Amino acid sequence: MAAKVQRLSLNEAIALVNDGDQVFTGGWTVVRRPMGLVYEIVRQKKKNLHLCANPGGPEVDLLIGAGCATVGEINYIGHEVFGHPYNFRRAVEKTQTPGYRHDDWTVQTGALRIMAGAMGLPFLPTLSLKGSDISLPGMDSLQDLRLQDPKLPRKKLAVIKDPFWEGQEVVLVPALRPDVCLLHVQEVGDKGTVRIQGGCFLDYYGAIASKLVIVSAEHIVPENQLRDNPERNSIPGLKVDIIVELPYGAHPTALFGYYDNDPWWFRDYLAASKHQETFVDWLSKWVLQPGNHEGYIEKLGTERLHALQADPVKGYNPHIRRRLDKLEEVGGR
Amino acid sequence: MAAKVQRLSLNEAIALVNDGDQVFTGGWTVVRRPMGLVYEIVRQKKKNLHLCANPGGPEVDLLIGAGCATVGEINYIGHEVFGHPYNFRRAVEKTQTPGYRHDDWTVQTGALRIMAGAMGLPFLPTLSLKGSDISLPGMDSLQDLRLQDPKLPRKKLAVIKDPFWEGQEVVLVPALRPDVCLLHVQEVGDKGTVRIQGGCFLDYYGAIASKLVIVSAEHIVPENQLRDNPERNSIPGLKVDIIVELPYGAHPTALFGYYDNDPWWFRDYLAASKHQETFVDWLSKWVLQPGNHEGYIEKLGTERLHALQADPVKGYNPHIRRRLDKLEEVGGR
Amino acid sequence: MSNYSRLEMMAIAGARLINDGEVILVGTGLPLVSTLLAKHSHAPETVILMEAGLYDSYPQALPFCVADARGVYRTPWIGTAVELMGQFLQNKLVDVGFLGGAQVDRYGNINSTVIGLYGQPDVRFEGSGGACDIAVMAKKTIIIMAHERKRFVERVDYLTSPGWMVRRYPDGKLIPRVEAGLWGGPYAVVSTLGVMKFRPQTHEMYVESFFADMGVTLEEIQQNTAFPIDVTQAKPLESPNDSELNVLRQVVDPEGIFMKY
Amino acid sequence: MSNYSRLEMMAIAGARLINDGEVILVGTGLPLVSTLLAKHSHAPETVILMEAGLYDSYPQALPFCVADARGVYRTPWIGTAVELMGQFLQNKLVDVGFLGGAQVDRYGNINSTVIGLYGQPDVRFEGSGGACDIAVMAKKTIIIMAHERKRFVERVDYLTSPGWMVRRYPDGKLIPRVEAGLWGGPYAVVSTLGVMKFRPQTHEMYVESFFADMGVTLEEIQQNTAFPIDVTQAKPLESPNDSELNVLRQVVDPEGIFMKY
Repeated sequence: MAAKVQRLSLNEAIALVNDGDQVFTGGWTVVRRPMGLVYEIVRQKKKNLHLCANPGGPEVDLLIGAGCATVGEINYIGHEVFGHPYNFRRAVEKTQTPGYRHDDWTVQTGALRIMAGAMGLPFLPTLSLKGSDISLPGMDSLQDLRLQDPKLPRKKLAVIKDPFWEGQEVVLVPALRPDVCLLHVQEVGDKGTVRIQGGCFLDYYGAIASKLVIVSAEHIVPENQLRDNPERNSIPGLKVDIIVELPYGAHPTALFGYYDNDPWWFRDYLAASKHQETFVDWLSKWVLQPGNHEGYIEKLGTERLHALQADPVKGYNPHIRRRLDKLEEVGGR
Repeated sequence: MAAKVQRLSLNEAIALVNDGDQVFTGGWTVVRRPMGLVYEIVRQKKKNLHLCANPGGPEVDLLIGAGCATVGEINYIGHEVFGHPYNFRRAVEKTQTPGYRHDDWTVQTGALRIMAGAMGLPFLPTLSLKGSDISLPGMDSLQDLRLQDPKLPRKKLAVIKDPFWEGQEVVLVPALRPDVCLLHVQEVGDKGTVRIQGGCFLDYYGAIASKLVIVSAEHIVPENQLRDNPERNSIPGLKVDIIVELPYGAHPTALFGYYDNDPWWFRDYLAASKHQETFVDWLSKWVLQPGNHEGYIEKLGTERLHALQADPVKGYNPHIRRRLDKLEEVGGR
Repeated sequence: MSNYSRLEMMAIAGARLINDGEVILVGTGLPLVSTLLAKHSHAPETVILMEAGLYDSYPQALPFCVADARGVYRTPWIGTAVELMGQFLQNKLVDVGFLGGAQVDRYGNINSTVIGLYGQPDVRFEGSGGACDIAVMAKKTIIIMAHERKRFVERVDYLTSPGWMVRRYPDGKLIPRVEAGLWGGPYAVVSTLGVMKFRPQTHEMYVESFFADMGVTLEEIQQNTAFPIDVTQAKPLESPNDSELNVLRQVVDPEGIFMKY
Repeated sequence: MSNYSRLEMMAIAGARLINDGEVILVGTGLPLVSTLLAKHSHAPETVILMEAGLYDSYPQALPFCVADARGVYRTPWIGTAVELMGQFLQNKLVDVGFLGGAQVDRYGNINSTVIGLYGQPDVRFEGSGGACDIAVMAKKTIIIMAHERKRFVERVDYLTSPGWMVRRYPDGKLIPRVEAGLWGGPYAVVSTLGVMKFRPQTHEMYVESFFADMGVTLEEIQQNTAFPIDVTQAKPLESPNDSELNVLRQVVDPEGIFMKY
């Protein structure tokens, strides 16, 4: 049966995420991440999440820092040029008994893994990984968990010989089969059709591969309106379960046509996340105390939101300065 | 290096196709087939072509009937509800030494095979084919050619056990690696960007998988114009080698937004193709004697072309009657 | 006699097997006619997919093929066979596959490839298209075809689309569907004479209902079926109502392309 | 002293390695700065790809990451990592992969994962992203990174992106790249001191040119390289011309995000 799309509040939507769930987050590094959904995961104190962003950005660093995640199968965690993922670093550096276990992948193999999940296949082949430490069983940091945790494949990868053509060695990578897919997009129809601008990244595959799909959007629009231009729609409603209207739901990451990256957020977050104590303060001040998404947006303030506003044609804000070491102040409390 | 797109005449473009080439034709059954390019293949008397349409329509039946094709790896050849593919039938029915050898596939596995080619992979896995005669080595009609013809995979398929999850049996299907991809589309930019309306089918994969890509289009347009809406573009110019402006290049198949299927063509073709002699007459009258594409369009005549014209919003002609047994006459000579 | 044809009765019987809200992957011709009839009457929330890439199609005019612009118009999204067949179908998102065929056997195995020997056929058909994929991977399949002795056969000449007894790889021995690792399976066969289903245990075809009001008898079904078929539970099929006939004739196939009025 | 920085010289040296018309898959930061400099000067037909899905990007403002709207604006087509990395790159359509890294060894193997032991690292970096894929599958790779002894190492702590001596599966023994079935390979390393290439036979790194006009000496390069490096063929690199400096400063990175003016 086609999923009956339900329109829920942010709180109701994230209440459907269970402790221990494997969670795919849409977007790419510092662009179009489902930050509003992720903040609410932190507020609802979800535990033992198994993350599979491809690649991960501030949403992953945040979930690790807030103690929500115990496993990640991810090719990259970072804030791109803004700075380093200090929560992630702290969780794995020189740690005897890490609270977070990290399995390294690559962009291509991560893409193929979520695509395999979308295809209902147990694996897909790749020519990548050959020659890298990433491929070695001795470098498989989840090896001891593989036969215990049913959300993990029994092996990290397998190698077979091509039986059809030149006989080269081909690497097989296992499917990702997330429980939950979290996306933030520009528009979603009231029956679940998703329209994304400026690049879909792997959001489509995450939606088709995951058991529960939660989409937050700047606007929920009448489905008929989206049917005027089917070529511009990105994800069919077939697999969308929950829709949430959430303006600024990707902040501080960029949303094509709506708002740009928030350099002030990254400056503050990077400074705070260098130490656990200052990060806990930051989390309290920016995520917990505001109480909900409206409180968070209120706290950012209109002046700051205005400073981030994108040119609707260019997709970004052509005036914003992004160099953190010379950042000038703007409003916001 | 990025392909330097060349704008050629139809004659020059098809002169680049060699006897024995493996040829992928874009479109789907009776929709958006590269008929103008295929007619020119017949005029230039290409031989021993190896076809891999997915699925095949009148363009494949025509190439078989005209004696241009000796091998096909195809899931379906037909004219949908218009009628049966008599040239194909005649080529394989009760024939001791067929001039055309047919290998049966399915829509899904054919799609995966051309996708494997696009991915540079020797194969892709599938859960389809299990339980069907199509999967059996004893039903592999090309088995005797497989170790001789380098354009054929050594085996039709292979079966392996999933090493990662439930351990189910998975079928591997070999890549298709065409020499030439022939497409007809609504618009192509002067640097090769392709914009298709009404469904891309497998044209994108055919282009990325093939060594030489020839695109005919109703209109060649300035590339900058297509950059206004990148989301609406279907194939990047990276792999497009040759572009040909060819109005009505998909006739008698339908082109979304431009023209509908031509029922008069199908009525005449079906009647003629029932026998080799009448088909040869048809071919002479409709393909060879007109001499070139302009002659063919001229022969169709303006009244007939007008009768096929599509509603630009609906994409099809809402007035045309398609029931062949009650077809009324229209102009055309 | 009735004021409707066996073709119409068949299309209507097929439509009645579709439940509202199902995701249905449908072939051209009678499967599409039945599905559109259901969509226009009791099952408006049906999500109609076609293998060429069409998604949630709700055509205003009858598509002539699974890639027809009529099926594209005002769909909310357009895919390709990679998404429709390689993802939605393979990832078990399709509730119903709706197929035609040239031959069917008692286990719902379908042949749409050849009559005679595969290597030197007496008659060559168009081939599987997506039928094999759909029969392998839909959660259930509905088959619709004319009821003739040469079509309802003891053994299909070529097993294109697996039913309940399928080919073992690589030796071709017939084994139960589940042993080959397949889910789904044939749910019903709709013919010009009645509606057949399959026994839960043996997966053999039996007659569930027949077109009694059109003069069809159970003997006629047996005579037109080349394998023994159980008719002991067969009930007369409810006659088409005016609404069904009106929608079929005026909305779904007004030209009579398939219904041949 | 010169009126330009080593960072600028490095970006310019990187740009000069790009030939017009090449298809180049590029990472954020210095690789992108060099590539845009080439695109805005001697190599306008370069096709710039980024792993998030950006195709033929020609940004009017410097993208901050490989998914930045600045890189999307007026591209002719948008893909995803499936097409860019799983198709174009894997199908050998990418001429040049342009990468950064934390450590490199004499064979051009790159580490962008950890310093120290992988299981208990002293420093953890962001990870491969697409770097490993690009190093494995581009027709050639250019590496750009600061020239320090702790970065130009005898042996990388973790082999993220394979160069000329790579890991054998599954035992991890170092074997020549071709024996692992890989095509492509490192073409050059651009550093804050000069440009290194690799010997055709041994695939060992040597100094091809150095920033002599900035006071860089061959001894300085050797001191900042933790493995023996051949400097006997090193030539002074041609100084940046005004056009290169102008384009870099006024068009490519006017904010000094990477060039840190």
